[in-house]
Amino acid sequence: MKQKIFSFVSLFIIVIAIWYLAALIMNGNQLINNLERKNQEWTYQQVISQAYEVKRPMLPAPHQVGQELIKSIIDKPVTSKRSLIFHAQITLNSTLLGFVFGSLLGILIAVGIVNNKTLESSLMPWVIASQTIPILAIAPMVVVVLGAINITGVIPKAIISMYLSFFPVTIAMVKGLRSSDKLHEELMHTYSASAKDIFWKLRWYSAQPYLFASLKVAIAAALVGAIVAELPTGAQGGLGARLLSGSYYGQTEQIWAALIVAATLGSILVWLVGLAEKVLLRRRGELTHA
Amino acid sequence: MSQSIKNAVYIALILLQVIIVASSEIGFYKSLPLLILVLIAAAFSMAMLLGQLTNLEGKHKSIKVLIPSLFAFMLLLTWESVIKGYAVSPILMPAPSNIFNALINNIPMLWADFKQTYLKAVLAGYIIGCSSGFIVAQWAVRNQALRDALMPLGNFMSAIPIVGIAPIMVMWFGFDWQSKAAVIVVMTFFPMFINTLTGLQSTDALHKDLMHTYAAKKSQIFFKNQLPHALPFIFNALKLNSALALIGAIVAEFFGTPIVGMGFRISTEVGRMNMDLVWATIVVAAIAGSLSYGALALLEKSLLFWHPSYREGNNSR
Amino acid sequence: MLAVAEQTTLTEPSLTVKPKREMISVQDLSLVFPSKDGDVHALSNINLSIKSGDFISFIGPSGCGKTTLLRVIADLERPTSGSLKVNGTDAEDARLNRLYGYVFQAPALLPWRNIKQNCALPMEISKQSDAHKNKQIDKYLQMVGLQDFHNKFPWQLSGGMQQRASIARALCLNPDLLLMDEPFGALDEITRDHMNIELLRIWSETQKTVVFVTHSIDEAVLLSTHIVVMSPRPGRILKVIESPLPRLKTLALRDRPEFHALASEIRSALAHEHAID
Amino acid sequence: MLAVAEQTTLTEPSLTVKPKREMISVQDLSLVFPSKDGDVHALSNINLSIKSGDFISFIGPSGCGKTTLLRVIADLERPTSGSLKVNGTDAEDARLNRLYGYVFQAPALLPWRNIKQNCALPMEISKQSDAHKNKQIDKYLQMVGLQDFHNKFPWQLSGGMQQRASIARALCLNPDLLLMDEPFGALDEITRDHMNIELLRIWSETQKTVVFVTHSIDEAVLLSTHIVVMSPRPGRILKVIESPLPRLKTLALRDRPEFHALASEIRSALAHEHAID
Amino acid sequence: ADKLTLQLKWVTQAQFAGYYTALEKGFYKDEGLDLTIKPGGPDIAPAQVLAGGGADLIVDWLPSALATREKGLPMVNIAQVYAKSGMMLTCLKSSGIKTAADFKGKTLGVWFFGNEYPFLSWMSQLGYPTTGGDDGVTVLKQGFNVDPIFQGQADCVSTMTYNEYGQIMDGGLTPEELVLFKYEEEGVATLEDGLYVLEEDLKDAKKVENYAKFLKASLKGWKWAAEHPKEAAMIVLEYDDTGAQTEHHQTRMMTEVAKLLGSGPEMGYLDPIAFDRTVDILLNSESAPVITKKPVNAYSHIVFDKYKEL
Ligand SMILES: Nc1ncnc2c1ncn2[C@@H]1O[C@H](COP(=O)(O)OP(=O)(O)OP(=O)(O)O)[C@@H](O)[C@H]1O
Ligand SMILES: Nc1ncnc2c1ncn2[C@@H]1O[C@H](COP(=O)(O)OP(=O)(O)OP(=O)(O)O)[C@@H](O)[C@H]1O
Ligand SMILES: Cc1ncc(C[n+]2csc(CCO)c2C)c(N)n1
Ligand SMILES: [Mg+2]
Ligand SMILES: [Mg+2]
Repeated sequence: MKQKIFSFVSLFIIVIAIWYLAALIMNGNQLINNLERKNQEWTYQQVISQAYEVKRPMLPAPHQVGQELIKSIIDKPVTSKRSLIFHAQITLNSTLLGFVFGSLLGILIAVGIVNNKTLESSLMPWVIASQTIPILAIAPMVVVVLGAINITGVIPKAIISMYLSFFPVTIAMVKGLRSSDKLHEELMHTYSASAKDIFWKLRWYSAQPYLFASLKVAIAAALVGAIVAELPTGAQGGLGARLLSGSYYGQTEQIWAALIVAATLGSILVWLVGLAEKVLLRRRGELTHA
Repeated sequence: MSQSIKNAVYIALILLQVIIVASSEIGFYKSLPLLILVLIAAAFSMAMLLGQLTNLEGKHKSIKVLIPSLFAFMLLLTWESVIKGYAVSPILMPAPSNIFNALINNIPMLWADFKQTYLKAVLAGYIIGCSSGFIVAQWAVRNQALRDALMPLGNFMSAIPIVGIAPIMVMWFGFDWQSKAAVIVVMTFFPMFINTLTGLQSTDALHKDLMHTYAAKKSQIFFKNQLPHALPFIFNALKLNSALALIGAIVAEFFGTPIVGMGFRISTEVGRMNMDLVWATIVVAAIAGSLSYGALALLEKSLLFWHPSYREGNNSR
Repeated sequence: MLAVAEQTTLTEPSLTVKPKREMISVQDLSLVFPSKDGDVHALSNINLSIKSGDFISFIGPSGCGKTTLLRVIADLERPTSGSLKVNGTDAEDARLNRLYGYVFQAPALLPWRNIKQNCALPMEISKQSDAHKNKQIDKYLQMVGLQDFHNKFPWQLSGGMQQRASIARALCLNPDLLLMDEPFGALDEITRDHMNIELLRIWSETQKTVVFVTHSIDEAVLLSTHIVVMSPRPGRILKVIESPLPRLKTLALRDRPEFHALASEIRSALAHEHAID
Repeated sequence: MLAVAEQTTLTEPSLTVKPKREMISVQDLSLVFPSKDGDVHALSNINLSIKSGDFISFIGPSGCGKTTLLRVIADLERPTSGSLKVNGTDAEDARLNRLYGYVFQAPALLPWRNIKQNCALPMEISKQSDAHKNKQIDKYLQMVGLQDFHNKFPWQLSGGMQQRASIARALCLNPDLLLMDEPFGALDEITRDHMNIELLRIWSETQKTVVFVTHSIDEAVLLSTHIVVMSPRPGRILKVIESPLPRLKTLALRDRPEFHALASEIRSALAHEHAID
Repeated sequence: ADKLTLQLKWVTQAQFAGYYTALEKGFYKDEGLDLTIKPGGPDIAPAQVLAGGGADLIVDWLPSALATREKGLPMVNIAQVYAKSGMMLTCLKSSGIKTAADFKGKTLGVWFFGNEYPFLSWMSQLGYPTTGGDDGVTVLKQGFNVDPIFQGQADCVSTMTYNEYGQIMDGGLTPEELVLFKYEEEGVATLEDGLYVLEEDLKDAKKVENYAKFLKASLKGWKWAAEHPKEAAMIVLEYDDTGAQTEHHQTRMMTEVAKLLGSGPEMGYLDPIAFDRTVDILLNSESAPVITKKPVNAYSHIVFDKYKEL
């Protein structure tokens, strides 16, 4: 554990250092360009001292983002529209809703595909093709069309989350449900076990490692879906709306702060799925093995 | 009733539906609501036919292609019927026939968009993203400390929403395809990393012991044992990423592009209410995505011939 | 542990053999594994009739098709040609009627279930009551000497212990037909003797039919009413030897000349085959 | 196939034993597998010395720690206490020097390599020339009777054939120390006899040290210079019996009284243990 | 009260201050209306929302409204709130651009999504192809912001007088470093924010009355907002759910927006001359035809007249 924390902290320090350096180079360059356009003299010293204070930095320095984070998380009550926690909550709602429905749908489709040949040959190619439809690109249209039939609020966002998160689950579950040991399949066959028994007593277990790996991808995808769906519905709150307005008003710190909160939220969600996985595997008695 | 008579009825019902759609006035479901029953019957018929075809699948290879095609045909027929029958505004949703026309009439433009988005941005980003994910994963699997450090970082990176990255990448890498490739790199890195890592760690305990007794070097363990074990996982990531990459490129084009590209086309034509062209571009994306996926699946099948899910014919079930 | 050997002799009087039905009948059965680099003729023109209550052992060199034949009977493999009846129906119906229990050559325990849960699996599937399940599991885990390990997971057991757990699992089901593929291959001699005696006792008490694959001639002689000697490439039956020994045997039998005579008959049949090979 | 038995007697004169070094020395070694529901004492206070050129068999009831002891020697398992030297160094160095070859209880073949490629694996790893590789593979696949199956994949072989392939794989490497965990457990008697003789021949010709786990008393007697009888819970050594038989034995030896005497000595040591249990 | 829904063209900002002010001050309620304002966003096409029935009224620009009408959605302008265009092309002096003649071979940032029509018409009038090369101009699809001009990725970017121009100032560029091309001054101005409804709604007297009431309350809101820019900005901030807007930005936007509004009693009246000028500009662009024929009945004064009667 100590070792883990040490590794993580050292990497964290390295990342911050690289970040400062990159900020210096990027913003410094921009600064130099500006000064040269105005035909002003400049020195490296001057550039270095100003690089972390430019108004529209290409890359805000960590402390600038940190200040923005403090301002929008700690200094504001969570009920305030200016609190990032408030917006994270909005995004979280649609993420979780979309994730739950997406995972269920994904598992359902996978079970159908594994158990029914007609479904496999007719549905599978279209499940795959469905993901090549850039839903993110047509998210605004989805929101509009759903709005036309009076579906508004959290549902359209959750639907987009769901659309993104069901696919990894389906693919992994199809593979996982088929990955059970040949010998175990035959064992169940000799018991003339029903499809239900084969599923619940064998395949479900062999699919679990695949399922959890995909749930981690799915929950991250659900978050992305929720955020994307918040873009077109612009002004109604959520981390996506923060990103948009930050971008629209050229407030780079605000974009980065929203990004970091989004990524932190995502990490926490992925971590929670990982935790669930560990608990389950321990119940299966497999973790002590490793 | 014998099966062939039944089948004839099924086919007749489907044809009837085709004729209704092709010859009726727009808005026919509004004037004759009961016509919808024919559509339902046709859908049911198609399901029955598909069920029978599945049973024949072993005999003819071509049926493998026929089934999804017929399925799609029914889907399109339903779509066309609903749009035409209820006179849905083409500004909301175009009918498949309109999309097809738009596709045929704009081939040079769509090709230019495809070149820009797929052949430049997607390929470059995909290759860089997948290979870097793979490389970092195979470092991480050898080094516990690196793994401990990279896992949370990787999780963190993967959770950064693409819509947040895209404007930054446009700012850093310019308007052309390079910024889209950069977005794809960020998007595809983590799925590849996590899958490869999981796969490399999934080696059978016995095989691990075997390599241990050979005092194999890390690189030997890697190439001779871990990598083959990891291949199913790696292909999972490759397939997932092939879809992600396309989406990534298209969405990134919303945040600034030269005026060509599939994402540019979609977002611009929505604004111009040319929904048929929007969907034609989506169709191109879907075809490109499905073809790349299919190619990967074929490659997987040939490399994983030994895997229980692909083993060639034996008599067991 | 070995005290049970005496018990078995006590139960002998109760041994009234039911009228014999044909349990398995195999006619002209062949099985080919197709493969790019030349087909493998795993079974060729097999003819065989097994009566209910028989204890049949298959013996033969490694790769001669013993496992394959057992798998065909269990409906795990479809023959390329020929016909097969199990208990009067085809193999599939027999399987669907849960007629048989199968012990695989490898233990095939589910890694996410502990030993007790693994034994419970087939009974769960055939929807038996919890009380019955527990009774059976306790009884047979005791028999195979794993009572103290019931809550361990498979990877916490040695190879032989896993094999014994898988035998207990099959016995718990109490099927009419037992198909066993080298069940005692991973056991030491003493444990194996014990298991042999137990198996004989169960077989005679319940009048099961047992089809048994072994590579031990002594074991085949000790257990079987009939011994089928097989030979490889293509897998075929060389000889079916009916045992002149009494149905219910004891370990002491091994010192008797009839025992040795039978063993050498088998040995020479096998050796003859090996020499040809 | 059996013609080789004669060959071995021909090579007997070349048998000049090298001066004996200590190959493996185990002192007060214990190994505990910790577990939520009570630790398992797999090995307890093991003391053992194996000289180079010895052929040591471990025999004992299932679960007594034979595999675990072999794994400790192979540096696959770390002892909880006690010390261990292999060829004068610690187990890890011995492994890193590729001193030994290990035959696992299960075949452990890689499914994506055919039989030939599987045998080539350890030689690839120790960077041997292609010519040498091919020569070795041909020689040993021939020996185990799989020459016709060299381009089949593991799942296309029977259990016994897979086991033989894994033996060939270990022999190809020609290590000084051979660690074998029930290598012939899945073989029929005749094939097993053949393999026993071949192993004896290789051992004496190349003056290897062999540490061998078996559950067949006859096999232990036929092969070994020393027999280690073990007992379970906790796993410990009951007795180390030095064989009075000549180093290089033939199958004919099995009919001799010394053979039977030794076998019953082992059997009674084991039975004693079982009775206690 | 009768329910009405208004779909905006963009996110909550002072560009729409009049509606928010009227809502906040209860002007709609006074007219017996229950108004819902739906903010827009970068990829929301208000016309689509109108077609789908998600809104009764929308705020849109005339060029895209006319283009949509030609695509088959019968939408009609019922009032024109902005009398003047706020669009400009803002160029760096250092790029060597002094007049429109210098655009050749330069890279220009343009907003798409229906906002590109005025630009395309202008370039067409100038005779510059927009496909790049030395004879034409290279067009970039400008993202949400004006970054390209800071990073030297474009020589000119599109700006609105009331928004992006201010951001360029904030970003550290000074008016001396810039050259401005206002569409108004170049003679290519098209009508911007107006109110649109479906044509069939105008056949319904009840709806027309409600729209008139809506217009009345909205214009009252706009007048108040124009006179109290600071307070109006605060009201807008109140309604901004993202919490990202700043007082400074919105006050400046309100001040600039006030300059574009119609004035006096004619506020909200669609001047047919201005309409025809927009149509002419759009029709004259041969290379990039936005509309192909003169629109008929694309605007109606029936609601405005009704409002005057109220
Ligand atoms: N990974 C493990 N975790 C916990 N217990 C273990 C583990 N491996 C082995 N054991 C226990 O250690 C003991 C010795 O096991 P081992 O495999 O050495 O037996 P063995 O003598 O090889 O038996 P067999 O002849 O059946 O193969 C057994 O009781 C077993 O349950
Ligand atoms: N799935 C398969 N594909 C191809 N060939 C196979 C397959 N399974 C078995 N064989 C071949 O069939 C033959 C018989 O195999 P089988 O497993 O029945 O032998 P066995 O008598 O059980 O041998 P053992 O005693 O070694 O277990 C072997 O030659 C083997 O190579
Ligand atoms: C993608 C995108 N499209 C347009 C604008 C510019 N914009 C913002 S508000 C407005 C007027 C219409 O409400 C215009 C043209 C932008 N910044 N980003
Ligand atoms: Mg077998
Ligand atoms: Mg063992």
